[in-house]
Formats: sequence, structure tokens, C-alpha cells
Amino acid sequence: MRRYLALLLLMLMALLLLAVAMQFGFGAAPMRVGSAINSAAPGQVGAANIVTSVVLAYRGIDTLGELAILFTAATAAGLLLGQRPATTQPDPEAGFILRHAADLLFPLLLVVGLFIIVHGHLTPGGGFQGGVILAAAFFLPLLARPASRFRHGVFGVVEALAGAAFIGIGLLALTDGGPFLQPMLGKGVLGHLVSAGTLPLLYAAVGLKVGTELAGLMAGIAAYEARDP
Amino acid sequence: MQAYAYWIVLVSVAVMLTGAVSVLVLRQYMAAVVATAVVSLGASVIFVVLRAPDVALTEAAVGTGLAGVIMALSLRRLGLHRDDDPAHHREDESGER
Amino acid sequence: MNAPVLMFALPLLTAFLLPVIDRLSGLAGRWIGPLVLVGNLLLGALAWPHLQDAPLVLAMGGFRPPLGIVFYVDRMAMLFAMGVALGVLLLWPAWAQDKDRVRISTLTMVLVTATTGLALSGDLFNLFVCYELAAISSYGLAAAGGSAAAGAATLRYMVISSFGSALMLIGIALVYQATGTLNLAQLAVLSDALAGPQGLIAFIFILLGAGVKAELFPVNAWVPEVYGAAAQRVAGILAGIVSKLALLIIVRLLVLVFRQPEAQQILLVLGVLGVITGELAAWRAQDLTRMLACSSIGQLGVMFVAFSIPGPAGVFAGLAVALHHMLVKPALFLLAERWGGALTRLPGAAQKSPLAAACFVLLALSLVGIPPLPGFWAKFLVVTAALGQGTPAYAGAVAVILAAAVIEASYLARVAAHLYRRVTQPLSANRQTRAAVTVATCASAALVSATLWLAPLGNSLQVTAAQAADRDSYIHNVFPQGVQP
Amino acid sequence: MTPDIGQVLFCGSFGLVIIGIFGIVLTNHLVRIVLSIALLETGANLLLVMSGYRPGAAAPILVDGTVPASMVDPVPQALVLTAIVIGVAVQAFMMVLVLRVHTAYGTLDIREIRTLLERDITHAAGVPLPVSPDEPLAQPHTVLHRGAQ
Repeated sequence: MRRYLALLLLMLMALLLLAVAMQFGFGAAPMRVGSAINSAAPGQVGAANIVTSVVLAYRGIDTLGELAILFTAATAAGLLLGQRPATTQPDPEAGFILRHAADLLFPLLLVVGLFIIVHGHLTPGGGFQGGVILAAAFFLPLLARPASRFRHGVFGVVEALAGAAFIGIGLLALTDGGPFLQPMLGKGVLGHLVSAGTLPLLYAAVGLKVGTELAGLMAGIAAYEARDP
Repeated sequence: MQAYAYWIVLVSVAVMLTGAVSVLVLRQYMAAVVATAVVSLGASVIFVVLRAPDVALTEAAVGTGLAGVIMALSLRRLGLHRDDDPAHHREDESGER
Repeated sequence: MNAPVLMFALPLLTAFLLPVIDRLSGLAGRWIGPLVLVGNLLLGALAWPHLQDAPLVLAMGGFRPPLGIVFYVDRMAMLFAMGVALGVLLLWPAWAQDKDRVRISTLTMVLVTATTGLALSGDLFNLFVCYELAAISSYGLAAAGGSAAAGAATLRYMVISSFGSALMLIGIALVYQATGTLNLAQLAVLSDALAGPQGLIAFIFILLGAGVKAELFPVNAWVPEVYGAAAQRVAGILAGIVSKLALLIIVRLLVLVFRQPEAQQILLVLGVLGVITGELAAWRAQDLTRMLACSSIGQLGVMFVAFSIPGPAGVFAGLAVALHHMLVKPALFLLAERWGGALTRLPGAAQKSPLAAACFVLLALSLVGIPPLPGFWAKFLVVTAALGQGTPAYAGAVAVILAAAVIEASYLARVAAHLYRRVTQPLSANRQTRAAVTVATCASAALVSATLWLAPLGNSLQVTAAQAADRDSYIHNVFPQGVQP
Repeated sequence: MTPDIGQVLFCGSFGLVIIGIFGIVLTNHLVRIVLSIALLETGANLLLVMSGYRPGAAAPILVDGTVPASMVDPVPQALVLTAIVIGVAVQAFMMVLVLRVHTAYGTLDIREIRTLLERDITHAAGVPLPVSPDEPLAQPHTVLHRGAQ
């Protein structure tokens, strides 16, 4: 009975949504704040990628909140996963292909990840996307050789310092009277690698933090005491 | 809007919706995870057509890559990753259609 | 004047650095959390005089409001921000064993950051991000007990909450598609674009999203399980403090953006249903923790009814009930740490810790609304504001609230009876912890002093509510020279 | 009447939302519920990006300094960047909880977990078990039927 009630409710909701959607003007974006940012961003922030200037400069607090969400998810997961008892024998060594592919891919993934982070303010991509690729790079050796110990300690320290760096750069603006998270260090020439002031530094902090956090999270799930089914 | 964009969107929406339905219908959970990744890829193609390259890269890297890896690792730990024959794995018929 | 921003940034900085600090010195790791909370309180006290005449508008990153995010710090926001700092300080989860202590302190500091952001922010999507941050840190804290029941209860809570936050995201997409902006003040100016069906559906989705943590009727099925399974201090924080902040989002949106009468009617109906289901479930409960959990659903239902009343009277009544509940409920949950089991285990408890039992009775009386205590004054405000509307719907709501007060009185009396039953053979009830007794006595002392100085407190609260409910002054404060997108 | 691109996109995003909600409400296996939540989030993200689109406008990225004539709204893209990462962070923690619950209760069916949860909470609180007549009298703490895995 409960199921048919739920089904009925969902049908009603589906019709409701579609009724609204059909007279939803697609392609008629009001562009109130959007066009103002599009015209102001290159001048005010100096980043070629306007979405990056929105993510880090205009809406920097959102990105700080999002960084905190990822940090909380990794911490809470670490809390629940706990340390794996040393007695359990690790998973078998990975196959030939995976081991050698992992050795081959590791440097490439690092380069691609760092490239995307560093060019966050010029081309599409940035801290989060590059950070995920870095996480894959850090996690790959553990996948290939499950016996090798994942150095949670080092990654924990890097993660904490990167997060503190993001907030530190934000608080730096307070020291000389400016508001929190104000972009500093001048804008440089639009389109050059060293431009848009502190934005690249912020995205580097985001990238490192995301990379180390997610690698720790994935290592935690992989090392969850291997129960053979 | 270029003409071919309409067809790209049409195909990727079709792929997304079939992927989404198959997430609920497929019996094996690893296949359901792959279906979710297909939906995510369809969405990232649409993001490219909607002139949102940043979002497309994020959806591909985070939505497909990371979510897929985490789900696959968890399924391995849950013992659901192999093609589970009913004898080995208790399949509660009442649960799924 | 950057004190409010520091109240947001410093707890987060502490949370990020806590693992490193704890590795350097265990003592620092143990005490830095409460220290930063005291710092938050001082910052709040520092900023309070500046808020007397006009609220503080802080543009983040120095970008003027419609482009960047703005923190709108009026008296109500600062009241809640300081309430969070004080509440979490009193309920600091000191129970954690050593190996989990660092992570649980980190999650608590992140929860303080998120709730402070919820109180201060003036941007719709930033409220969503802070709401998600509060949600994920409360998942971590609720499941931190490590028991299977805590994990399962948190899992069901996460399913409902993820469903709610996805709906909230759709609501924000609908609002952005109709107006093109996220700043609450500019949304208030453009609120007639949201008067149509699209606006109403966006309101319903955001209400359901924020309603999960505010224990709104259809989406509060998780409350008895999570508060029953999680640590009682975490339950106290979630029920007492975090639920009010989620409620604050809905109040801001109702006052500023969604002013169509259907929105208020929906809130009224869901509030009344919440009161009914909450009080009945609490009456049926056989253990103190579930009773307190369900009674907090009922109390929040009363708050929804109060905030659904248009105009400053509604905000004033709702604020009174919210602050009173914020003072009383965490202390009751703390007492439930030792007395949480079945009511049949309670006889003789008053003999073992008489002071705690006396505080319990005093707090319960105020919760029910016995005349001299502030609880009566808060409910009286709700009843008069509702009757002031004159419509039968509000009259029915008042009837439900009064009936709920009677039910509340009956089950709290049953608990008091169990507490004070004299038992001769070895007492089964266990003694209260020193921390719980001190917090309970602080809450009772605050309650008694509020009773004595009710008039001045009431007037200043009325001024705060009038300021919060004043839509035009909000728009003027954020855009002094008028809105130029 | 071939539907224009706007209606196709709406069918796609709302279709995802509705299938996601169906999946959460109607299926009982935890892994499927987690995947349905991911679908729901993807649908909501699609809707958010669509609300910032303008036909004929270019992506908001200045390629070697030339400012395109008209650009798409960058704000929803920044919001969706945040929303996607939030969705995956919550999903990762939920999977950790699924692992914990699976180890503790041995089942992944949300109905069984609900009954076991109620049993544990009432048992911990010391409240006598509400024995419903049509339920066989099971000992308070045995697991209903432990799955094979």
C-alpha cells in the first residue's frame, strides 16, 4: 500500500514539475548579475577564465564552504573507517598490467593534474578538477601494490596546511583593512600565467587539499578490513 | 546555435535517460554503477553544448571518475562486485522488480 | 568592523589545523576548540554595540552586493551566531575517547562555522552551501558514536537530507531562472517575478530542503532514530541549535522574497501537522530520549506556525519561542545522557541527584508554558499574534497549540512522577554527571533571571524582531544608492 | 512539431530528477538508493546550468584577450561546480556508512535495517519490545536473517 501511495505522489510531482518546466523560458536567462560580472570581471579580477573569477573572487566564500564540506566528508569517513588491523592480510598483488601501467601513468597523472590546477585561471578547469586527478595519481600506486602502506600522516599534514593557506590568504586581506578574501597582489597582464593576483595561489591550495583528501578517502575505503565474502 | 548541436543534445539526453532507467533496472550493482557513469558522461556532453566547459570537466572528472571509483571500491568491499549468482549472493526478489 | 567575518573564519581555520595542532601538543588540541568558541562569544559581544542603530553589511572580497556575496549582520543574526557559540561551548563533546577526540572536535568546529554562516549570510546559494556544511558535519557527529544503530540511523537521515538538498538546489535553479540574481536584497526587490506558480514551487522545494533539519512535518521521520542512537550531546546540539538556524533560512525567505499568502498557508498547515504528530509521538514514547526528540518536533511545529503569521508580530512570537527552546532543550538532552533509558528506570533519580531533578522540572514547566516562566510568555505571544489574524485557520492552529500544551504537560508530568518516586531498595537510576548538572543549573538560572527581567528582554527582542521583519530597511541597507545590477 | 532544444533539455533534466526520486522512494537496496541520489543531483545540476544559458553566446572564457560579443552567464556554472563536489562528498561518506552498516547488520535492505535499528534503539533504552502479533517471537538481539555475504 505504501508503495502505491508513493507512486501516486511521484506522478503528481512529475506532472507539477513538467507543467512548470514547459513554460520555463529556456535560453532567456535574465543575465542581471551575469552580464555585470562578464563585463566587470576581466577588469576587476584579471582572470581570463571568468568562471574562475566568479568561483574564487566574487563567490570566494562558497568555495571555502565547499572546501570545508570535502574536508568534513574526509574527516568523518576517517572517523568511521578507523585504522585497519595490521593482522589482516592485504589484498593480493595486482596483475602485471596494472602494476606497470600504474608506474607509467603515475608521473603523467601528476603532470596533468598540476597543469589543470596551475592553469585554472586561464583555461577551463582549476583546483577541484585538478585535485581529483591528483587524487587518482596518489591512489594509483596503492591500487597496484595494496601491500604498500598509504602514508596518511604526510597527506594529513599537507591537507591541513593547504586548507590553512586558503583561509590565510583570505585573512591576509583583513590585515591592511580590506574585506575578507579580497584578491590581492595586483592583476598582472590578462592571459599570462602569472596574472589574476592571488587566484592561482588559492586554486593551488584547493588543488592540493582536494588531492590529498580524496586520496586518503579512497585509501580508507580500499583498506576497509578486507572481508572475503 | 549550430544545427548539429540539436542532434548531439537529442542523442545525449536519450543516452542519459536510458542510463538512468537502467540504474534502477539492472540486476548487477557494478553494472548499475557503470550506468551512473554513462549518465554522468551524457550530462558532461550536454554541459559542453551549453557552453559550460568548466562544469563539463568537473562532471567528467568528479561525477564519473571519482564517484565511479568510490562506488567500485565500496562494492568490492561489500562483495557485490562480481557477477553475483543467486546461490552465492542473497537476492531479495521482493526488493527489485 | 570585521568581527562577524572572524566568527565565520576562525573556527574553520581551527578545524583545518586541529590535526596538526593535536600532533604538536595534546593539551592544545584538547582546549583550542572551546577557546575559539569563547573567542567567538567575545567577538560577538564586541560587535553587538555596533548593531544597535543599523545592521552591518559586509561585502565579501570587496565586491559590491549584487555581484559578490554579502554578510547581513542584524541583531537577530548576531543573536543566533552568539547563541550557537554559547550552546556548542556548553555541549562540547568531551565524551570522545582519545583516538576519536581530534576528529570529533574538528567536526564540531566545522558545525559552528556552518551555523554561523547560516545566521550571517545574505546570499541564497551561500545559505545552501552553509546548510550542506552543517548537514555533513551533523552526519559525521551523529554517526561518531560508532555503534551500528548510530550508523544506520545516520544513513536513513542522509537519504532524506540528500533528497531535501537536491530539491533545494532545484528551488534555487528556479529562483535564479526567474530573477537572475542570488542576493537576498535584490531578490526582495524582484519578488514580484516570483509571485507566480514558478515562485511558489521554488518556495516549496526550498522549504522541503531546509525543512529536513528544521524538523518540518513531512521530512522529519529521521528525528526519533538519530536522537535515540546518537550521543545525547550531539542530539542536544542538533535539536537545540542547528534546527533553529535551518528555520532562520525559511524566515529570511518568507520575510524578504516569498510574500504570497499561499506560502504562509503552506507553512501554517505543515506547522500544525508537525505539532500534532510531534506531541502525539512524544506522548506515546516510553523512553526519555525519544520523548524529548518528538517533543522538539512539536515545539518546532509551534515555531513554524508562529513564523507563518505575516508581519513583525509573527517574527517576534517565533523568535521568542525559538530562543526559549534553544535555551531549554539542550539542557534537557544533556540530562538525558544519564537518564536516557526507559522511564521505568527513573524512580529514585531525584534521590540520587536532587538538583538535576529540580532543574528538569523547572525546565519542563517552562517548556509547557506555566505562567511566570518565559515559556508561557512565548506561547502567549504566538497565541495573541495568531488570534490577531482573525482567520479560522489561525484560530484552529491556536486550538491545536493549546491542546498540544496539555498533552505536553501530561507526559512531562509522567516523567517528573517517575523521577520523584521514592524507592527504598538499591536505586536503579544513575547519578547525573557534574557537567550535566552545571549546564542544567546554568539554564535554569538563565530561565529564572529571564523571568525576573522579562520586560526589558521582551522589548529588546521586539525591536530585534521589528528590525528583522522590516523588508524595506533590509533593501536600503544592502543597496544604499538603490539597485544597479 | 519537432520539440526545440529547450524542451529536449527539460525532458532530460526533469526526467533525471523524476527517475532519481523514483529510485530513492521505491527501491530498497541501499546501493541503488545511493545511485538514485546521484542521479537526482545530476538532474538538479543540469537544471541549474540551463538557467544561465543564452543562445548564440560564447563560453565565459577570454581566449588570448579577445572578448566575445555575448557570453553565457558564468554564475550558475560556478554554482554547479560547487554542487557537483558537494554531491560526491556526501555520496562518498554515505558509502562509508553503507560499509559500516553492512558489516554490523549483514544486510543492505533498507526495510530490514529499519527494523533492526528500531530493535537496537528500544533494546538499548531498555524499553520492553513492542511485539506485534503477526511477528514470530524472535529474541531481542538476533539479526532477522543474515545475508550470505
